Amino acid sequence: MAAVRHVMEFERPIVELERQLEDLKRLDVSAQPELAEEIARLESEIEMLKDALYSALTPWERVQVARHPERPKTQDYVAALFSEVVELRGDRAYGDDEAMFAGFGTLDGVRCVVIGHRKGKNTAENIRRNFGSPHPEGFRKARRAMLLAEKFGLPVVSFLDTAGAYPGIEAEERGQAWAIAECLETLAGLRTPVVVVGIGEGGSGGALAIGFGDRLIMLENAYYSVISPEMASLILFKDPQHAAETASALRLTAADLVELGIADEVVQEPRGGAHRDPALVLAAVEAAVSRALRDLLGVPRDELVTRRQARLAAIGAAFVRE
Amino acid sequence: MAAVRHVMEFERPIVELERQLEDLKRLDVSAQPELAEEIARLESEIEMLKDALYSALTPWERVQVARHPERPKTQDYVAALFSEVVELRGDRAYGDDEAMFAGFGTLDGVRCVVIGHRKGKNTAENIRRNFGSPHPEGFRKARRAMLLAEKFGLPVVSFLDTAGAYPGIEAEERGQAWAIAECLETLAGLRTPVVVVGIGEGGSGGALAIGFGDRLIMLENAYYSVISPEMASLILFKDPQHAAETASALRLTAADLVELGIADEVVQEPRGGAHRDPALVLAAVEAAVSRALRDLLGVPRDELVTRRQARLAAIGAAFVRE
Amino acid sequence: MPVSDWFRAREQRRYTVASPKTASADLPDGVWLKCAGCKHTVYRGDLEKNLNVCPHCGHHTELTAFERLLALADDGTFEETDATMTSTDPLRFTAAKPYAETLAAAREKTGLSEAVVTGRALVGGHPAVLGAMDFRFIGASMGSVVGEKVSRAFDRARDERRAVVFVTASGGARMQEGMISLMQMAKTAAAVRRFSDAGLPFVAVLGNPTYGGVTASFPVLADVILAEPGAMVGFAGPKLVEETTRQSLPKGFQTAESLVRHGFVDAVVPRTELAQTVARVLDYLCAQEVPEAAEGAACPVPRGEGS
Amino acid sequence: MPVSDWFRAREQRRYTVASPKTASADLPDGVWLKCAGCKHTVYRGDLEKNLNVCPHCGHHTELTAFERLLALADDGTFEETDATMTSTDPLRFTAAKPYAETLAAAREKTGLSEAVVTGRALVGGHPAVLGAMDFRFIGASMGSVVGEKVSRAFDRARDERRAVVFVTASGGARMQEGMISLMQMAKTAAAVRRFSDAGLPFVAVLGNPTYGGVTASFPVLADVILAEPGAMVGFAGPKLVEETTRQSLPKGFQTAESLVRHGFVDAVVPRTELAQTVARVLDYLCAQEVPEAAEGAACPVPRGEGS
Ligand SMILES: [Zn+2]
Ligand SMILES: [Zn+2]
Repeated sequence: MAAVRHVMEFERPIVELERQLEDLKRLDVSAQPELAEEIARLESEIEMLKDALYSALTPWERVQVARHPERPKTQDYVAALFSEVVELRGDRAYGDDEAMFAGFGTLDGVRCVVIGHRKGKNTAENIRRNFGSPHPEGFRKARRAMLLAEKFGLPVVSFLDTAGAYPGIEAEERGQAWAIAECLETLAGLRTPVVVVGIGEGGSGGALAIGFGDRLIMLENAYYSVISPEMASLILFKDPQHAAETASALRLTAADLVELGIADEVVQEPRGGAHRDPALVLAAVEAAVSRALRDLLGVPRDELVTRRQARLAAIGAAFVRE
Repeated sequence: MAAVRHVMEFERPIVELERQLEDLKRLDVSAQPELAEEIARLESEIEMLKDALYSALTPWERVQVARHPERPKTQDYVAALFSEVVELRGDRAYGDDEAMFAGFGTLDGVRCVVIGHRKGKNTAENIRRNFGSPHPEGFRKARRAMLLAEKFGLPVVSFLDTAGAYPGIEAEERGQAWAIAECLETLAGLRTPVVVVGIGEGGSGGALAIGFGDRLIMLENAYYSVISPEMASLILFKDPQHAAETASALRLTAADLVELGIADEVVQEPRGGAHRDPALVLAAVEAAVSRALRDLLGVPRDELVTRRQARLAAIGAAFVRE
Repeated sequence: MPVSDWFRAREQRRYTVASPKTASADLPDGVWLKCAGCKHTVYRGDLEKNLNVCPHCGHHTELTAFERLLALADDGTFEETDATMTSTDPLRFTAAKPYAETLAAAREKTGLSEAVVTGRALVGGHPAVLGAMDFRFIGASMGSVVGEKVSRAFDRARDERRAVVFVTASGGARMQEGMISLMQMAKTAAAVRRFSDAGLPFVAVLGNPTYGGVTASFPVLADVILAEPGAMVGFAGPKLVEETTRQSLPKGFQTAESLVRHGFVDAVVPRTELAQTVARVLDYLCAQEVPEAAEGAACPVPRGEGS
Repeated sequence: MPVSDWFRAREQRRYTVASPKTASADLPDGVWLKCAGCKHTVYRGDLEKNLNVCPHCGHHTELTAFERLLALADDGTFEETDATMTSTDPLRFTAAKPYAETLAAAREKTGLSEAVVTGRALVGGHPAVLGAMDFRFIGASMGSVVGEKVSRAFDRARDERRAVVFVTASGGARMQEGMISLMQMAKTAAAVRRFSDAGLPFVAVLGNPTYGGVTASFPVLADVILAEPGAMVGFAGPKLVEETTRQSLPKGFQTAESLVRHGFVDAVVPRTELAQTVARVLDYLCAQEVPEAAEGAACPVPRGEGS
């Protein structure tokens, strides 16, 4: 298990108990025999509390886990799942957006095009990668990679992890909405398999631009939402403090998405979140993606697109009344 | 005939004689009977000189005529030849380049997509239009218009009048070479007729980007060249003063282009250049374009592209020895 | 009789005239209104006759979806489709206020079943599917019904080989339907893709305001994009941009006029010239001057109408 | 034996090894050279073994076309095509200096017939058509011969279903062939279009320098664009840009590294890793993992080789 530095709000009670436990352990047990019992009791309580807490995370708590800074990032998945990686850069029009990864990689012997939002692992990297929020050129780079995949018959594997497309002045001026829409149109008709993995944040249109296809695999604590819980709270309650409530209302968890017919599969995370045992999660995701790819590589291209479009057409159709 | 303000270098001797003629006419003829004779003689000399000068313009003189500021511009052709014009703007990625026109227009009942370099008619307009030298977004706008033409089965009419693609810092940084190459690739396979009219300057890659197709109609004094005569002089002679010589050597006139198998047709200009009688030239170009369109609209799309590519493939092929 | 006239005559016989159920429902009762652009007092009748464009300063005031559609369609040719479609509240959303109540209030206020109105019409004689969004209906946000109606509109146009003309005005995706709403962006973009692959023409008109998941899905995929004067159009709203970047916004930021300069909109067209401009654009996009189009020819005689 | 090995063995039997006729012809006779990048004195043999990359600072010195091709091709697989093609001086160009003399001098100096060398080879086991330009030959400018050889290279690759790998280095179009040269831009772009429409892969390597009509035609249409470290690449030359704009050029202007940042190049690859990187890229572009490709499958067994 990796040592975890960042503590989430809802973990504070546990951390407090763990601190007390450390204090107790520092005392002289031989002088106070009842102390050993106290320590054992506290240890067991902590375990029970952890089980209780982590086994029933609320949607808002899951959002926090999804945003945990030590959570495995797209670059971790690329490095762990793929060999022979070649990065592709640039949109051939304006720039290379480091908030978006694009490249080739080989997973279990299958050559793929890989795309994904790319957050940093520290402040310097986050600044360079704009905290994983792409500008239009990021989406245009992803679109270029999708078209290469189609042209050369390679499946696409996409990793979602963004708070959203960047809401900046220049991003708007260079056509954020246009860049996203063009990705959607391209994905909708792309004649090659597309496997999407929600690994962390799935923030609105910026996630969706590379976030649908023939399979949607969600990590247990990844979220995918039309709007951030905070923003929804601000709009609905004129107050950002109701995020926990809106997080529940928005139905943004992996389990919700399966129930709504949007996601296909949930990859379980270790207790406490993916950052507690990245290797385990990386292996589980690799297995899931590999299965999905092998399923999809057998489907004729036209059939693939027909199915993908039918699946999209069905979303929401069950909830209208004429 | 329109009143012409701008005098070209090689016209100076005529202008000097005309000034002398005016002086003579201001004298009292009744006092000096031989004066009338002198005036008549000078008038006839001027006419002969004009005939001689304008009927045998050197290539370098034609380049100056092609650049004459009062020469009809793309916007004059659009206004005169086309009805029901709708301008299309923007490259859908970065900007709208006013050095490039794109739009719909109807010529003799044929609905077309129209593109063309757009110089200004005065300094203010020239600054806005960057003197007709496009940035990458200009070429990308033209390419968008070409693709619309193909999608909706409209022929393309293109007007060439540029000193060249703009050699600026930002133009380079936004991929001038890439934007031009993408136009070339698009035009090479465009499944709709493309009629190109050289109306003034045809400066290198910036002209070529919208400058080849199924017909190339050249105005008599329009030029089309791989490099400007001045730049060629600078490179070959380390001195810009040999432009007249390089203009001849480069074989850049309308007549040269026909001889080299690159242009199909030359539209004659009135004595002195198109600016001396724009209406005449506009009508002649309209007739030529209309004929070309009606010829080409009968050719099946595949055949059109095959012929265009064969024509390109032949250029230069006759001049290689294996 | 030219084909277009024949069409017009034929369609006029067949189509019922949909009346604007709710025109001006939002306007105050007073006969005189104050223009938000120039503060002039304007006679309400004059404003309405001028498509809610101020005769003094040209300011474009909101129009209802029906007002927009009837202004675009050739007289008497508009026939609504999917008129009664409503949402069943897929998430049982109750945060702050139950979504069911929000929906009921919007229906009550507007007389509409949802935020978009679609239908068949002729536009300048061209068979088209028309759509318009109504900002009064929960900010014309896109949920399952808007997504479904937009998708059906494009599929119907494809089946009947009609052009599509769509007027937008929306705050974005409808929060209260969560991920169902977000996915409508992909669903409508997929519908445009199917439509566009069939070689048919799509003209979008961006009205004020158009934002978020609506901008970033179907309208900007149009072949020709027009916008109304002064319309605010973008992905992220200006307030969010200002708060995120802590920069003051440039003059004209996200206005239709600046979108033309930035290369994303073909023309800003005053509402009073819109029908004519759209018709003229369709004249080109439906012309097919190059005959050997085999597949993908736009706007021939629509199939399935002879029945 | 995997198919790629079988290919390698087969092609090795069949192809003759073209020797670098003129390697190092330009280098001074001295055994020691001074690096233009770091001013270190470098042993000529060391430099050549390292593909003219300075072992001290990594500075990339010019390579001849043959040196480039042999560094990219699998050992012993390169077979030159169109080796003897020369220009007949279409314009009878004599300004400043007769073009015929310029050509003769270039041939003499380089031992090449023209500024580009093309041929068949295997690259990482993949059947390919390779091309490389030789800057020593009139600045590797593109006239009728370069245009014809480039076009034939793409057409040959299309006919034989091979990948294309092209290394550029050029000052642009060849002035002395006037409009014939300019039109080679369109001609080569058309060849790429035909090739690309067949679904085959094209990898370009932009060497130092690549400018003008060469940059703006075939190489930048590649599926994947690599560049050599420090390579200067652009449309207009830096001097012209400086003179036209009267601005000082930004640091790194038009370098391969800045082209990556500006979105036009996928990667800057040191020459010593180039063959491996190109081979790896071709592994992907020739993979066709999705089987139902019917048309457009890349790099299957080449046709017409069994004869
Ligand atoms: Zn007003
Ligand atoms: Zn060195």
